[in-house]
Amino acid sequence: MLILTATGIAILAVMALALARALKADTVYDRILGVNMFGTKTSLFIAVIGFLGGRPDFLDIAIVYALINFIGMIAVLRFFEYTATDDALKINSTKQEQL
Amino acid sequence: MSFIVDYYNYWIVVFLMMAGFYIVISANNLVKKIVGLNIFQTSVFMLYISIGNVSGGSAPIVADGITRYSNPLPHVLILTAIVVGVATTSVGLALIVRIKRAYGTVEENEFEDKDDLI
Amino acid sequence: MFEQHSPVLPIILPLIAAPICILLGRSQLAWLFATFISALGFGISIGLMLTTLDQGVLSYSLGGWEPPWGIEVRVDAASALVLCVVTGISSLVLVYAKESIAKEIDSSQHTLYYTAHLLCLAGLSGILSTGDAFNLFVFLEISSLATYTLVSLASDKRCLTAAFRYLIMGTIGATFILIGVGMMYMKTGTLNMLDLAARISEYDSSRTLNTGLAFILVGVSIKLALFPLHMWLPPAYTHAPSAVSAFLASTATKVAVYVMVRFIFTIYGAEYVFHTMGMDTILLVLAIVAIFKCSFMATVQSNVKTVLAYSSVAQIGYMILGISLVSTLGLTAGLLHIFNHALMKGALFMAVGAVLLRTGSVDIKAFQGLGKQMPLTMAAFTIAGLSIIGVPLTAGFVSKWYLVTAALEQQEWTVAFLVLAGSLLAIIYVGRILEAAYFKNPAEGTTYKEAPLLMLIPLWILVFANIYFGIDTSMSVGAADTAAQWLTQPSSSPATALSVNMGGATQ
Amino acid sequence: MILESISTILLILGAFFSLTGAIGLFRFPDFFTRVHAASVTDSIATILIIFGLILRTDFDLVTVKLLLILVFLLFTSPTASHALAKSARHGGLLTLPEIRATKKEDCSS
Amino acid sequence: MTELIDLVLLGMLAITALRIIFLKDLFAVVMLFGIYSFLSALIFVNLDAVDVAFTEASVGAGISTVLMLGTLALTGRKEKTNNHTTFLPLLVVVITGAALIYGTLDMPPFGDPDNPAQQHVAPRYIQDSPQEIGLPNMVTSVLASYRGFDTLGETAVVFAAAIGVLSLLGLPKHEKAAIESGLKSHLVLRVVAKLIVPLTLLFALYVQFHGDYGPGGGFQAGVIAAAAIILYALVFGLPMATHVIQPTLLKALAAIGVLIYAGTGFASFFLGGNFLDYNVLASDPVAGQHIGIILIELGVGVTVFAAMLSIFYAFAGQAERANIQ
Repeated sequence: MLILTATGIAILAVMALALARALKADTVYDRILGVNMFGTKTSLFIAVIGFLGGRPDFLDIAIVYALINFIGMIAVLRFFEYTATDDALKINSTKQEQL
Repeated sequence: MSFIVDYYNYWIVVFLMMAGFYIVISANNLVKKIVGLNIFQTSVFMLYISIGNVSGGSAPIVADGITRYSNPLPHVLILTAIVVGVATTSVGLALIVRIKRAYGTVEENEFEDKDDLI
Repeated sequence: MFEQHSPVLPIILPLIAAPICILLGRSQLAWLFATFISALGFGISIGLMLTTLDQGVLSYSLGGWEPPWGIEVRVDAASALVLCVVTGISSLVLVYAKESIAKEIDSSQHTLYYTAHLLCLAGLSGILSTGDAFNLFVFLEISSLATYTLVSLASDKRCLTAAFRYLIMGTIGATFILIGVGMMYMKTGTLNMLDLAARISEYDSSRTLNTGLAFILVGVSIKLALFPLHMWLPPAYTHAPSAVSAFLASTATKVAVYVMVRFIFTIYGAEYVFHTMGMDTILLVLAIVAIFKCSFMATVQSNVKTVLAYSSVAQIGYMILGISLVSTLGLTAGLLHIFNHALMKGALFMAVGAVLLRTGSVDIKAFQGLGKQMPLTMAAFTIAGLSIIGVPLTAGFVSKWYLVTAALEQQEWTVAFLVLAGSLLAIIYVGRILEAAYFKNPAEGTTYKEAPLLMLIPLWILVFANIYFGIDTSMSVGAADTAAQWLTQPSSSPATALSVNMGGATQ
Repeated sequence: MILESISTILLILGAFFSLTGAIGLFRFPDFFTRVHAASVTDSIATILIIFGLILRTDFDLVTVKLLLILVFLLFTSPTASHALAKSARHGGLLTLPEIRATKKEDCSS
Repeated sequence: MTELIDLVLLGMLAITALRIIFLKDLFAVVMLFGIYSFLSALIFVNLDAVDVAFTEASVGAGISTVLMLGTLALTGRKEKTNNHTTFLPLLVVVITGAALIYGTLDMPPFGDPDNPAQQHVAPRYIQDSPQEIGLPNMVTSVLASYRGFDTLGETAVVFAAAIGVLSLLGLPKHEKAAIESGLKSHLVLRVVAKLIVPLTLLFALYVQFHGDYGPGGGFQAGVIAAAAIILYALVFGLPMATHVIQPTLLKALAAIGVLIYAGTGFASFFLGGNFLDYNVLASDPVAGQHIGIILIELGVGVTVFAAMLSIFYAFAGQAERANIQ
């Protein structure tokens, strides 16, 4: 039980970090990366709290999370096919200036 | 102290609702308004689910060895409300697409200048 | 065998007819079918009203689950009265719509128009007959979503922004109602209206219940376009297709007024709302400001549809005024005005739609000289306009009369005076249009034909109704009076349970 | 008992890898290295944690569902990372060494 | 533990909401909204509302986000800085918030089993529904039977939304000779998608029919099935998807779903019960309930699948058209 709690807290911490990345990202790709990591960790977290609450039969929700996260990612990528990616060039040049 | 333990959930939910409400009424961009509307509604859903929660309870699906279940009624109501929410969102977004095509902008102040929106 | 199910039929008939319309595909068929269903609903509603007045409140438990566990459909005199208005206007508008939308809506979307109209009708009927607070929210949203669609069907691009604004405001209103219902549920543990009433009366005053009521009232006020929250209404009614304006102006806001009455009188009880919370003064002030501000706005518009839209907001002020007088007579006046205003606004918007069809414009300039060119349409417009002003022998006079009497009964001399003064403004805004129609010459070389018969018939039916209910008031006043009595003294309403399981079939 | 201790070890390792990945999200210098840190640890942490949980089940439907989640995540997460990195590359985002190189070219020219 | 997780998640939600207020990049706003939706679904799981979490995750984070992204592709990414005064909205929000806080001060404590909400109507659902309806999932029992009329309304709402979107945007024309679309260059993605799509459809079927026993039901299943086709359309392009499931078929399906639901209600008319009374559908009431619930869940599933997918088609069709020009 204790170890499950510890794992849960660790995953929650990772979620918080991923969220921080998504909230405060310097490139849009970083933001997507944070969101993606957040999504996968969320489905793990649901699996863990299923065990913590003693009702592990609700894992269906974790599956839905994984699935929806994937679809969301693809939709985001499709979005980038449409809109110009001048972000990347801008980021390259700001990075250049920093160096 | 028990006062805070009793109510913290409601207070944060109220804060979230108001954040969403603020976005709806202050945002200039129509898409952002819709996002705000969604945040507002989702937070109201949380209020309902908080009402139905029973501490020490379990999800309202019968299982062996569980004696206390959370209240299923708010869950049912919110299932319906979520569907209503997504229906409104999709119609709103469709309107935005048409507005963009007709006016060339989705910024509220821009087409209000252009057009005699009473 | 359908008699025992009659309370639920006005809701589910249009609800099931809407998808059938889509499957029918052809717009002619869809029109015939939708009109038939709507007329059927009207017939059932009249039957319901007669039964209710005769035998008392009809209750029908859906799924056979007794309330408060299941959802109850509950038809009393007030719901039956407004139900008759809604289904009746809907049938007339559908007849009218065929010619009207031919020009205003793209032909590929006619079937969608009829479907959305039926969905809206189903939603409105559901709001009127349900006895469950959350179920009311669901039907409110069905009708609202259909309404946004209907408004946005017009070919003018401004209908899009109008519909969007309506959508945002309407959804905020609905969400407020949802918050309010949640707070009521939190304190009482039930959603059935009667059960809520019983349990709320156990509390003297509760902060949560007060807040819940405040949110519900604000939410409903948005839906019914009470004065400071009315900004969505004028653009929506102006830019919607004429048939839609006629339908919405005479039904949607009325239903919202009904919802407000329901929450105030049935659920919370007049005592709680008016004495404990002191809502009557707020409503009274807002109603009077609405009457004057919006009547004034109506006098300065050049678009006739906008004039009528502002006039609607002002007329809603009269209804709220009746409610806020806190008396049976006041409530009677309010309900009566719901009925009468539907007749006149429906007729006015239909007449304007006919003008739009022929002249292609609804600017006040387009009306110049129409008195001679479209005599039937303009005669109808004139009579309905006189009714709005409140000239004797029209329906409008009756409701104004009752309002003034109710105000005098409460010794509210100023209110009575203000009601009369508001009518003066109505004379101005109606008069301007009539002046253009009868005393100005048409622009040179323009001749317009009279409106098609299919539009004139429903228009004139409404006009005759305006005159009929202005002379023979026994039916409308009788129903409104019974409804008001049942609402203010819930114990006086006889109840009949219409349930198969309980063996209580009425026959 | 043995199963449980193995499960404990797996869960601890999984949690550890998740945390390292999350830290890598902040500490690495450019986007491509960050993707690398995130996606690799994501996969290994998922495998470890799911297997840690599987050892705690009674090997019934729950186990199957857990395996399904594992399959799902193992397919989708690396794919998404791959597609993301590819998009970034396609969009013109450069790695740090490349930026340095172009910088040098700029200076020399 | 529940309270602790609740608090942490609520904190994350608050930060996300605040960030959304100030962000001008709408693309980021929509992504953060996806996170917001995910987080609230987590809260629902944590507060035992598994069915709600299921729906919120698939609808809020899935469908809504995809539709919002589709809209952004057509309307542009950046919110322009506005010169509106922010004072008035702030005032309105503060007053509303203050009213709500005032309302909370009299509320029953969070999570207390003696709250009025837990006392009056709910105990019957919890204690008697497993016998009266015969299903372990009380949410399904209440949703489909006790409050089946609400759910009929909900189905009508979805149908109305589909009608609204179709009238506004129209369905994409079914063209075989389509332009290049889809994520052509992502080979790995295309292979994985081919694996995932059938798996997801299978999962949707499971959710549809397992909803009586676990979290899930017609609504969730419809959304997941639609999500599978949406994934297909995203990866392989809209024309491929419309080739598999034609838009006109979807329109008919959306109508048929509502008819299945309402038809079940009418069936109980003719068998002598009240509208939506499933007891009369079979000789044994519990068996009747079961038949009724399966039928109406099917109706819900069909309508939701068709409506969600046709809404997506309408948006994607617009995006595709904009892309050609």
